[in-house]
Amino acid sequence: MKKLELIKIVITVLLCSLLVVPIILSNHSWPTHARNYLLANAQSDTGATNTVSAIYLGYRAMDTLGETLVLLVSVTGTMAILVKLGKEQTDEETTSFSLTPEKRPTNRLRTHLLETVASKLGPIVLLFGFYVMLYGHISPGGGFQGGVIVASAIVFLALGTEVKSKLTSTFVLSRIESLSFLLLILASISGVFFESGFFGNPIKSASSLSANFIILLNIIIGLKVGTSIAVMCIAMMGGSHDH
Amino acid sequence: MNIESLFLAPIYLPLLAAALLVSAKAFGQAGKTMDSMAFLIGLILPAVCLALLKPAIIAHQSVETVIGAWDTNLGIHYHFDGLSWLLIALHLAISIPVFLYSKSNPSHRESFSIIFFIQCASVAATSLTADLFNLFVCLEVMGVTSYVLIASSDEDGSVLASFTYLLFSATAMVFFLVGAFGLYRVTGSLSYALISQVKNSLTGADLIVAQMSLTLIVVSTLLRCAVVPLSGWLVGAHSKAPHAVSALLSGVLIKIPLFALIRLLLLVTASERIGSILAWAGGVSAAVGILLALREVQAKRLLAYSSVSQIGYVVAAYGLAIEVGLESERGALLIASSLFYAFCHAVAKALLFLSIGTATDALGTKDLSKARGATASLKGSGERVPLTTISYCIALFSISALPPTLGFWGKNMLTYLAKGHGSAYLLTITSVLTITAYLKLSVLFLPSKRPVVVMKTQSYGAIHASYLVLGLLLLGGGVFALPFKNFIITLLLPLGAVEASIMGYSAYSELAKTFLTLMLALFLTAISTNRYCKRLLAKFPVPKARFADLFFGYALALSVMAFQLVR
Amino acid sequence: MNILLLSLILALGVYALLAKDLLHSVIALSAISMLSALLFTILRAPDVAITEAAVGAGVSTVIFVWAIRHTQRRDKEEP
Amino acid sequence: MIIERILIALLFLSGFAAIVGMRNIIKKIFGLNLLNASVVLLFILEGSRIGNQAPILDADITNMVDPIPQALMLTAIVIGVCVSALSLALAVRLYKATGSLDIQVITERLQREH
Repeated sequence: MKKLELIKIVITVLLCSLLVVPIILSNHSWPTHARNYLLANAQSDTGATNTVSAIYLGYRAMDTLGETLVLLVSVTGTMAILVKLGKEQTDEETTSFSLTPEKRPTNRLRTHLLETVASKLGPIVLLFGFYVMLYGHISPGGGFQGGVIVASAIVFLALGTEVKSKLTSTFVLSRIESLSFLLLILASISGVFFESGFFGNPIKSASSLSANFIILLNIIIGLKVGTSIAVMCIAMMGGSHDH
Repeated sequence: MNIESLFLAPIYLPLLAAALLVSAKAFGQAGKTMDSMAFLIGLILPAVCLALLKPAIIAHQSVETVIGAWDTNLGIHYHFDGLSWLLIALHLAISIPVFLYSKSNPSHRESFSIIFFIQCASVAATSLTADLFNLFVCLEVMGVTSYVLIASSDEDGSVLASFTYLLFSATAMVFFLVGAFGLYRVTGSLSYALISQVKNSLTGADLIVAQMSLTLIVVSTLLRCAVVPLSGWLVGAHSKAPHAVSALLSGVLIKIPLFALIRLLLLVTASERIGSILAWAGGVSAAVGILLALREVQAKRLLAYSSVSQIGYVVAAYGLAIEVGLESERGALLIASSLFYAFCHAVAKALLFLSIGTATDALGTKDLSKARGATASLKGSGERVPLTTISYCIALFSISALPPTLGFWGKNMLTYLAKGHGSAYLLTITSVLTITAYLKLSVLFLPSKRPVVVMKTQSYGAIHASYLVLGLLLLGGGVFALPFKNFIITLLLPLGAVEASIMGYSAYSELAKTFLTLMLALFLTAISTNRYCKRLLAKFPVPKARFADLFFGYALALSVMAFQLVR
Repeated sequence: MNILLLSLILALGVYALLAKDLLHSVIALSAISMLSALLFTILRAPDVAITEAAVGAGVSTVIFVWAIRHTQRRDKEEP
Repeated sequence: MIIERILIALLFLSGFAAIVGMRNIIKKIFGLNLLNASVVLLFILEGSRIGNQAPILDADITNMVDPIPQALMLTAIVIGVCVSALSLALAVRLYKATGSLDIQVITERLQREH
């Protein structure tokens, strides 16, 4: 029985590799016309010098919306499971982290060093996160990456004890998250009323800053991603810091 | 409002509803009013938009648009035509009653509705998209919402089902990405139209790479449709999920990817080979599914197996249509009957899941060997009009293809058109066995001598509203079946289908055939409930699906498809 | 250079799958993400590098560690 | 050139083999992560063959790499991480329900309940 299972697994992997490996090894030259088009037109079309941002939030913004939805749904699902787990067990034991079973609360594992460094580092990382978020259209980075950095900054603040910040309360975070999600949907729909269609740029000619829509989307997505990941991570670290 | 904004409404309006619910939840404002507002925005308004679009699609208007109004090929193309209209209409027809039903369950709070609306948007996007990578994203959104909804049940089994489905389909989606890589590499594009332009001029090694990439994409998408041998995940997932979710998943979500795939299939070379495989796969799914359903003793698992069997009908007709080509008269009729039957099955299966779910909840058991007297239990739990039993009967008639319901027309037209192909025999056998299987399920509603145990009392207002919508669709559809069918054929014309009518089809001979089928099924039921026969049946080994078997089926499907395409 | 990085990634990947201690596997996966980020920088993909470093090495490690903390650290074969 | 692709193919296959063959569900999720990582590496590696400059439009840019795969992979990375986060949460719930990470043991214990 065990042998049969093994043979089945080997056949499965072999058959799949027969199909996948030729595609991976294919030697056809990589197409260039998309690159050439972007080289010539990306800046005039979208106003962004970072062509990846131009695609990510311009030409293919619909994919980005889908990705944000996946994030939202998986965070919601994970949080629902976390809540269910929290109901089942109230006292936390850290048996799994130490090889010999110990019984002490999780927060005792945090040392003074960690707390001090985290709370000092938090604001700086937060600033850096916003930089990455706001300058996504001209330099590498963007809403999503900035958002994740912001999330890590919030986690730092939550770890540290020196600074008591409202930012680490899941209550505030989930409000920011929900508002930015609403804003994202409204921003994507707004084009419908300005005759540029769904996900069209509604403020194309309104301002001198040509990348305005991309900057706007970057900020909204950054806030959305940052807060939702922060909420999840804080919940995973064992409880929110509600004051 | 131009036409683009109108047909994209089923995507962005549910998203708006979801966003409103998220905000309401965060600000502590969630409640009945918010729910009804979200219902209006997310489900009713899109339906209104579809109604407004009806003149355009009857005039065969098909619109290709780039999201964000970029005048270049780099943007994401969305394609609107009769097919996408029908798919979105099908989804709305099921999701409106399902949403009503879900409100009867107190454990479905805001997060359930939020995920539900996001799923609505993803279904609409999947049926509209004409871009490979966007299809990937849409399928992922659809998948993630399904995993979460399945796991939202309180049973622990649902978590395992959700986990299995997640791991299987997430792996397949990585294969999809490899396929997208291959196609982008050899064609330099991601939109269907451009891919097909370039692909027709490919030769040699490039063509093989393109065909293999296509295989990966097609099989990974078919996984969501649960065609045998890719169906191992379905039974657990659909039987353990909450009833409303089961209805939605079994009714709609296994069919949308199939029809979304048609745009891609029509564009590529040698699609008739894929068609012939699909025709056979459909027949086999139908037979295997119903055989497994026959020996199942749990109500919802039986329904889930029957879903595998019924999707087989849809896939068989779909595959045959592609094999003979949609330009031919027979192909056009076949694809229309495939879609028509998808509609019949969606409504009937949704109604079955809802009514059986309510009945088993009232009984407190799902075991068909013990559970009896559901009608009395339902009455005990506060149902004044026995609408659950009545709607179960309507759904039973429809899925067994008995007049005067929608299913009678749907299934008979489909088997009539499939005649001549080998899988048609499998389909005919399946229709006899389907009746037997559902007769076995009907014992739930037989009167019981034991005293009625009331599990819990609840109000049946929302539940009855959902029954009424679905039941009326089945009965009304049965009365207006022929105009409905002609309407579908008209809508599918821009796909390349010709104007066609059914030749030599008479309802009287079908009635006679149905009578024969019914008699045969009753006979089989009489035999199979015999003591000796039961003992004999119990000796057959139960197929025990292990995790690795899922992937074995996947690898098998991949290699068969690749062999056919590359040869 | 690319080949060196890729072989390191492959070696770490195999180690992550075979290690008996799941926490070691998580560290190996985190290292894979960092090495991929390095490789992406070399391959002129700074955006992907930032994302991989932040998401792959950061967030996913947190989630993995959380999951292991709530389950068991050893990958033991059960009879 | 070809060695790089072979290495990526090996990474892909080892991830896939882990998903199919490993019994520990967390190891399966590790496999899924590797699978995702290999596809991301593949896209970026092949997309960078046609140029030698980062895709940021400075004044002197003439020969940049293809930005399309990069933008696609941003989406793919995030989706991959989201899916693995969800699957880990499910795995934790399975562990709490059955006390095991072995897929066969979990299946048996959950079936026994019925």
